[in-house]
Amino acid sequence: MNWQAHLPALLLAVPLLGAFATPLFSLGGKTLRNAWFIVVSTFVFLIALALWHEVSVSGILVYVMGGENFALTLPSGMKYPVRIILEIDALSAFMVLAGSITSMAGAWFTLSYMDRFTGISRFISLYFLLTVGMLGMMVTGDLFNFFVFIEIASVASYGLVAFWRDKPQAVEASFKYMLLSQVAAMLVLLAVGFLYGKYNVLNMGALGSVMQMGLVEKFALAMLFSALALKCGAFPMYLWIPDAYAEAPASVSCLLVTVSQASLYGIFRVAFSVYGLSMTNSVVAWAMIVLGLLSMLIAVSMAVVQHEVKRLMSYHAISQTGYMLLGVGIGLLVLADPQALAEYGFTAIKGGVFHIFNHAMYKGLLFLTAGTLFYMTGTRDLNKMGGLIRKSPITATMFLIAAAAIAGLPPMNGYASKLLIYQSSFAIHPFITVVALVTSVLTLASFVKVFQTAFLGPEHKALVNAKKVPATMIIGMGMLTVAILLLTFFPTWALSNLVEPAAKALVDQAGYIAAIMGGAF
Amino acid sequence: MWPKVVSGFGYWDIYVWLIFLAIACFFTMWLRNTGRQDYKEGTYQDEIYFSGNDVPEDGEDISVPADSAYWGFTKFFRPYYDFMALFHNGLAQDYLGYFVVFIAILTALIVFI
Amino acid sequence: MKPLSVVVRTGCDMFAWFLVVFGAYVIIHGDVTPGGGFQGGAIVATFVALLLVAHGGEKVLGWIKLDIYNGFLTTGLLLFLLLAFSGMGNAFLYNFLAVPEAVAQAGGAHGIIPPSGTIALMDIAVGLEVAGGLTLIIMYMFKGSIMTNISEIGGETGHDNW
Amino acid sequence: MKKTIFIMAALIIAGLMFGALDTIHPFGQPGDFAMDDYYIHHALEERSSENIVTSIVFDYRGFDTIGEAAVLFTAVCSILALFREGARKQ
Amino acid sequence: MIIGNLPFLTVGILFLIGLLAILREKNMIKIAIGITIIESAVNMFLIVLGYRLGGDIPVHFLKGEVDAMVLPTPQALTLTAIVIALATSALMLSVIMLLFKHYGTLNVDEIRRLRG
Repeated sequence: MNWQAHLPALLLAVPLLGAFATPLFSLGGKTLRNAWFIVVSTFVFLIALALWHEVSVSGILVYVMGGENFALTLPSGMKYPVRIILEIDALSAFMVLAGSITSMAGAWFTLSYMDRFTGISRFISLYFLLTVGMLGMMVTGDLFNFFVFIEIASVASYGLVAFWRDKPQAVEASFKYMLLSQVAAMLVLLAVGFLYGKYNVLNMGALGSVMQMGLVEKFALAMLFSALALKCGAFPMYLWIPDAYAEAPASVSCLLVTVSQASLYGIFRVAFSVYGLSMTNSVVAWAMIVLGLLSMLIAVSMAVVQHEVKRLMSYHAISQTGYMLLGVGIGLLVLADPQALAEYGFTAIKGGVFHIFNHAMYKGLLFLTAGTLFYMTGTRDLNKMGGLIRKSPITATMFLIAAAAIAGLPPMNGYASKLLIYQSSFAIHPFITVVALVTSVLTLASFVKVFQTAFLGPEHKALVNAKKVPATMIIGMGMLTVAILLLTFFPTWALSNLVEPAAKALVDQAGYIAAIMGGAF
Repeated sequence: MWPKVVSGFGYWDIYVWLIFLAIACFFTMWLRNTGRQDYKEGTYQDEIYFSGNDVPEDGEDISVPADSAYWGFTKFFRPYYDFMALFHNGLAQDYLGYFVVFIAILTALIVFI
Repeated sequence: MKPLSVVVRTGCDMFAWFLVVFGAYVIIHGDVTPGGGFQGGAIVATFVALLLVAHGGEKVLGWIKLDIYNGFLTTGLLLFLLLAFSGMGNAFLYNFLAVPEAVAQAGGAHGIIPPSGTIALMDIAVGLEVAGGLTLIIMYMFKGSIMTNISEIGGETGHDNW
Repeated sequence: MKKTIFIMAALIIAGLMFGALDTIHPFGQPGDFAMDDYYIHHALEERSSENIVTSIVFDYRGFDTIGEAAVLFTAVCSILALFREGARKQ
Repeated sequence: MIIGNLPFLTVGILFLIGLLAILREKNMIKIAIGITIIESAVNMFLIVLGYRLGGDIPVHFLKGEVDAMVLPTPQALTLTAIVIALATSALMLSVIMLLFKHYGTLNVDEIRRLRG
């Protein structure tokens, strides 16, 4: 038995075991509990790495849950799969890698950051479950299973956002998030019901092979798209994001960013692999482009005037999501046209997909540095900060790296992905590029503001006794910094080994279907 | 529709940028060295000029708060931000309402186009 | 919550135990009759809800050791995962104990384990989990409702208003 | 004013949904149910489980059930974390 | 046609009621109930999808004379969805309890400290 084949199941089973066994380990005291937390997070990261390697070597992996043979997708004599199938193509592996890195970094960060509070064993369980939900959304090949993982991630994040329940704002943010997110989740389930009722199939690949556009399919598409757009924070529905991200503990915000990316992945999966070429009009593609532009511009304009550091960063998270929607939307627009796809569509998809990884890294790092500022000063208000570079130069350096990356300053990885989007969006209309550039400029402006007010300037009297930053928090931030620097200095490697297979997998609907349905399609 | 734009050297070349940065650093250092030669560290030249007044002890009194950053920008876009404050009004049901309106528009577009 | 009248209390005392037995029945026979782990677990959890309504909360909080239900929850979940991992020879979650019906009819089933294999065992695991989990939810929500002042009870610092 | 627009939107959604619901399949006559047919015919002989729903829940779609148990566990954890005793103020 | 599809129509009406409840009601508990109604609508939708005329329950042990069974998958899905709905309702009610403790009101319009 070769163990590599079981990696997809282990990827989800190990963090689940971590979550379920945390109450047991926390009986053994703080050290054992923390060790368990770190060991499991690291193990998940290693599994994700091995999985990514396996996928890049041997193509799409499928794993039949509970089947006699994990590779046998269709039982004998059946047209469609009857069991839940995990299907991991290059895009899923890519997302899983991003998610597991942020999860691990957040775990290290949590150790000292949350040390002062009670209920940490519950926190760790919820953190693992959030990781499970996120990874599950990325690897599953079954629509109903996707819904279940959305719910795991959502419920865990409700609990984690409200974890500081002595603070009214945290509970309020959790409530608003819950209200919107529950409705969205029910819409996803409704759409699953519609598709099931029409085709009696729940597998995404099998659904893609039988899809014929009709009223039911269109309705289901609209439901899935709008619900997942809410979860990832597109323009008119992003309003829960600043609340939830800003009020959650910093390591949770770091992970929540990636959870939103998982919803984005859901949109891409539905639009490309389930519907794909059978879509009869380009409404969804234009919706993605328009939503991307609006969320970019409006969120960044809101971010410029914020004076609370995590709220500011949350608005940036929304505006960066706009870039991904824009890039992949352009790709979807020209999906049916091979020439345009080769000319600029594929570049746009590459840019959008690369931006997901970059965004997960630098936004996670920014949230962690915001948490560090909060840890040091006890406040999140930028008006009350100043001169903190003297207290912790290492945090300032990491913040600078992340801020340069998010603003798309030339040597950083953020610029590499943005450049791809600029280049390709120019082919649709120059106006789109102008909006993207203006967004980038405003992003830079607001991060200059944060750096100037928080780190530079004279030292405040009130902050003389600011706390020292513990080593584990620096380790957590350091992991993400290393990831950013690696992507910065080896962009060619990252593009050809990480991003291009992922973008190819996204475009290749037939390949996704064939992995499930065999050569029949 | 529009002519394709390519930047010339592939997508991205980190080394070109690093060389560019090195040159930029060199120029910056050069510019810095052309400054006043009679500057000495630790003398009266280091002191802050605060319109002739005494410099306050607490750094908070002489630092620019974040709210004051980009004052002109905010002032110019005041009507826009007033409108945005109506949009982000904190009412959970309005958020739900925007969501519902969005679904309605999108569904109608997808179904009828 | 105030205790209800003596008639209600006596009735609830009697029926509460029947509910546990009935829940256990539903859990154990999940693979044969309608029902299963979730339904049975929910029925078992009604036990505490009924006592809570009849006798009032403070009394029931004194009677019940929440650690036991925590134990149920964790045991059920870990048992479930253990069963899922045991099938790893073929695939995660593989039903490695199941006996095909033809063999089972001919007496080929193994002893006390039902021929449906892990289906029945997972039923029990989930039943334990749901019973424990729902009871914990009920009890903690009740405890939350008598927490008069949050800021006094959870006086934790570090996340005060900015 | 705002409320009216929202309610209009809800009515539009419901109207489109009625249309979509009406075209799935006539009530009581599902068109193609190959997947369910497999369960109906194979659940008993493969897994000797009399209750087909249970065999789907715990075997064929067992992974959903793990997720479901995880959701319940998540809710329990969240509620326990929300109503935790907390350290008393010194 | 529409009379034959009455169960589907009911699903739509239930969904609409839930949607209107969460858009119109001011009391947070009622909003939670609205979400529960939407959940019920979706669960009912799944069950309705699986019904076959003249079908019997999908349990061999108790099956009657009829040969056809209703489709079992929607029932399994509904089972999962119900437990998820239960978990989220419990959590939502807990959060509302905490909100009531913090803000002293159940009116959703007064829960607006986070804005801008």
